[in-house]
Amino acid sequence: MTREELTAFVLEQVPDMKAGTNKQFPECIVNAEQINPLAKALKENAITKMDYLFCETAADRKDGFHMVYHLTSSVHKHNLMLKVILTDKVNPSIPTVSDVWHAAEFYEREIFDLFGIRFENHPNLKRIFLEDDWIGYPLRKDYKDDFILER
Amino acid sequence: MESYHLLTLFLTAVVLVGGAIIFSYYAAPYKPGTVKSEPYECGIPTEGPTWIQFHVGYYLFAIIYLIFDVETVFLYPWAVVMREVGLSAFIEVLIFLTILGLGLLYAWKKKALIWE
Amino acid sequence: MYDFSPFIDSINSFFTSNFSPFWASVLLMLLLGVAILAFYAVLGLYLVYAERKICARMQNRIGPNRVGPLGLFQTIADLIKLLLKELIYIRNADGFLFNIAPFIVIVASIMAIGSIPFAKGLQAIDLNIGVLYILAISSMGVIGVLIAGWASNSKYSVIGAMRSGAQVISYELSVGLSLLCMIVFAGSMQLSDIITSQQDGWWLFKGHIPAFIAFVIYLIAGTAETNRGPFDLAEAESELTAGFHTEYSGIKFAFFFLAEYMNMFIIAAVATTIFLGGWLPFHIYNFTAFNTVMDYIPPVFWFFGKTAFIIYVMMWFKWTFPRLRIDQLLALEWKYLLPINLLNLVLISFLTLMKWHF
Amino acid sequence: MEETLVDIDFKEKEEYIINMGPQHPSTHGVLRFETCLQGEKVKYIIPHCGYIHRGIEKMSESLTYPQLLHLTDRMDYLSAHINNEAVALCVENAMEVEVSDRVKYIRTILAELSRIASHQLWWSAFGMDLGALTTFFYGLRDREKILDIFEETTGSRLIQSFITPGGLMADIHPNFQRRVKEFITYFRKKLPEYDQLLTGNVIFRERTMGIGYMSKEDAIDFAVTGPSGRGSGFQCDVRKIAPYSAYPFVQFNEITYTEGDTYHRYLVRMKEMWESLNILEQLVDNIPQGEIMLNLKAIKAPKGEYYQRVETARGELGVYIVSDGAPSPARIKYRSPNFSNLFIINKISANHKIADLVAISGSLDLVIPDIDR
Repeated sequence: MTREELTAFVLEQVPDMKAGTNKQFPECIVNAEQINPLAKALKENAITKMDYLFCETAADRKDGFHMVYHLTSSVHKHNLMLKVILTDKVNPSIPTVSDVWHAAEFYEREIFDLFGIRFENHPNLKRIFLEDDWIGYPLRKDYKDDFILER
Repeated sequence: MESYHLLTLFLTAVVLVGGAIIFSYYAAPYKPGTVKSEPYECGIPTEGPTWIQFHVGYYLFAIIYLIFDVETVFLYPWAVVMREVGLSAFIEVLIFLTILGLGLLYAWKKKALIWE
Repeated sequence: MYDFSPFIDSINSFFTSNFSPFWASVLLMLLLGVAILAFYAVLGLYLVYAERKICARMQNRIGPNRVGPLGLFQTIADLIKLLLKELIYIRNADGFLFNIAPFIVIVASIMAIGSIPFAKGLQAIDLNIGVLYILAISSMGVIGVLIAGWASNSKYSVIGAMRSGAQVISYELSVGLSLLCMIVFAGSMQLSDIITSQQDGWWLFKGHIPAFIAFVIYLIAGTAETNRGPFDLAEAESELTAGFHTEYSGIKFAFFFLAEYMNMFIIAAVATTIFLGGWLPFHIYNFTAFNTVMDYIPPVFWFFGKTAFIIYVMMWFKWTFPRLRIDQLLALEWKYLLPINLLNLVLISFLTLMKWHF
Repeated sequence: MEETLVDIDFKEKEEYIINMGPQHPSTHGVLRFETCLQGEKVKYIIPHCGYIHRGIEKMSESLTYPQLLHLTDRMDYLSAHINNEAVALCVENAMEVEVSDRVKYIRTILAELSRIASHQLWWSAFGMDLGALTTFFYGLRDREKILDIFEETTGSRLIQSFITPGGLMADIHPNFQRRVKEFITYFRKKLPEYDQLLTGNVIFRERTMGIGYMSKEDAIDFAVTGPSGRGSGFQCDVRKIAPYSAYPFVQFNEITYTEGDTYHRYLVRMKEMWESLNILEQLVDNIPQGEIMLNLKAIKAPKGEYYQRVETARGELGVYIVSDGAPSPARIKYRSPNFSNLFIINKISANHKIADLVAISGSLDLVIPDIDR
């Protein structure tokens, strides 16, 4: 499917979707509560068949946390980028997609570990790299600890 | 004379091991520590008891072995006199080995030889 | 020629004529002990050296070459290092059993070595049930391994010990049965008698194909019984780090290490004695000139040459094959080797009955 | 009587937990498998990682693009060139510049050499995992040849930092082409030796065939890429899906098998070494002339989000850069192949023996610093 068709498909599922500006992949910005049904639709629909989540990550931006999902289809080979902007910068939370793609379970644990974004209904939301009693979430821009050198 | 030799061999072995350990005990440093005396498990403290009821598979083989080993012990005297006794010994052992083979077949069919 | 019995007898008579009977036997015991100890130590050290050199050859390496010429003293240096290493005390280990285990493995191997005939008359004990004695004594070693693994209170050790137990008792059967085949041929269990029965040809050649089958089975089962690769499941360093001797350090570890090499030597020596004619030279039927030349080579050389060859084959196995898994290992024994062995035994007794062997 | 009953109940529930790692010969690094055993059988595995988490992503946020490049070598240190290339390509795409063909060719040759070197080391270590100790020395002997070529051109053997945004650190050594060609003929002769030593061995086949089955659906679902995914029939070779550098210019096959067991994951890597040699042969004689470094004023990505996928020796490496137009990235994310490949291990090795667990984790070819980053 082409860029336009994919965007149209997402628009059909999520009417209030906003198109992003990324040149590389078709980019769709959706709301947090829409992500799980949209993911299911994208995966299960035969014309999209986005069965391979190759990257899921977050970024700490001025307007909130950007959750980014890079999807591709192992059959049709088309790519799609979903973005969710979480405006709550203290206790961000978003539904999990780990029931759709298994790989997301571990990406989300990593994001939880480093950004502190809670994933609702995640089967095993624990820190993955850092110790369980670590204070703070290191990849947030406002993270401080005694070991960071000021430049 | 020869009866002493067995004892000599035994004593030699004990002296070798005991002597070396005693030498090492005095010659080597000895600095025990709480972490050092932990059993090795890749740097993680052992969880749960080590000495548990172990898997039955190991014991099953031990039991089959026991049966077969006792049977093979019976074969040793036969093997020595086989040449002199001749045909009757051969027929007897044929019957014996058939029964033994059937036993193995039975264990095989009962899936006792499959490791779980 | 090269009969050692007059030499041994002369030592005996020298002591009995010069000392009181009590002191004579004490001194003789001492002499034997020192001789065995020296032999054992030298053999152990140089088997380790040989393995290092051989595996280095197979792996495009040089191997030990710094301590002494060609690294000949490397293992001695290692021994000194191990003697001076700390014996680490393991908390919660069963102290008594933990310490007794190295004794058992070494006692088993030394007592087995005592009954091996190195040359005519050069044998510490020549029992009339020699084969049975060696089997019984060498199978004692597994008790040491089991105790070592169990007493360490480490999970790797317990698994290693359990594996070793299941493995060694299984292969014990095949070792016993394949030796039994040769006893049927030789009609005796005394090791010196078995060698004498091979004056006109080794059993490996005299016994046709069944003897060869028995020999191959013996080699496989013998390798498995010494816990060596590809059957080294008890220590399996990539799975159980070091298996049953994970917790042993210093000289106590060295004894397990040593016992492994000595068991390998025993297996090879028994194979030599029973299948390859022990210290007897290689003869070709009716080729007198060749046979006379062969006779001039001392029997000790023949014995150690053959043993070294079998040890080399066993090392070759270890350095080329991947390790088996426990279920494959037991299936190999119970589903292949044991039935083949039982049939082979029938075949051999039939051959003996018909007097079809040479 | 009641007491004993309770006791038996407790015994049955009791789990025999063994820790494989962090200090264990079979994990090739500091990774911990919390393994629950029943006899010799594995009931479940919980992987624990993070023992060498260095926060490369956090560190990169305060470094300029040429500086953060040096951290990428330390992730998957066995395909350092390919990691560098990923960042370099991502930044170049962001800046909308294109390097000369000469740079593309050299980058691809270096990448394929490091792929071979990585597979050689994997082959050596995999043999060791299975108990065949000799493979280690055979593999490392041949790997030395590649490291020598690297050393001559880049100045270092393991972590080279040679490929930078805008081109290469330096031109290739005059001997480079000759030595690569020598290596191709040398290694073509040595590869059959590998097969003789391990692939054809009966014990090896028994140990690996049918062990650790991973279906294609599982591979896609868990995002298992690289040779491990291709062993299950997942066509995930980024060199084919989204060609970069000089890959559009060369002919090569994507090796896939549908069986999905340990043996076929092994075969994929063995065949890939042949394919890499073919790619090298096509490229090494035809390196065109050209600039080795673009003349750029400042290396920084303009405002925006950029993603670059490359194929390392272990699978798909993704670099995701969020830039504000500053000299250093606002956020850089490495989608490392090993991180995704690791977590399928619980699924594919449950109900196998503990010895199979070692074989399976070996066949996934994990490099721990890449998981932890």
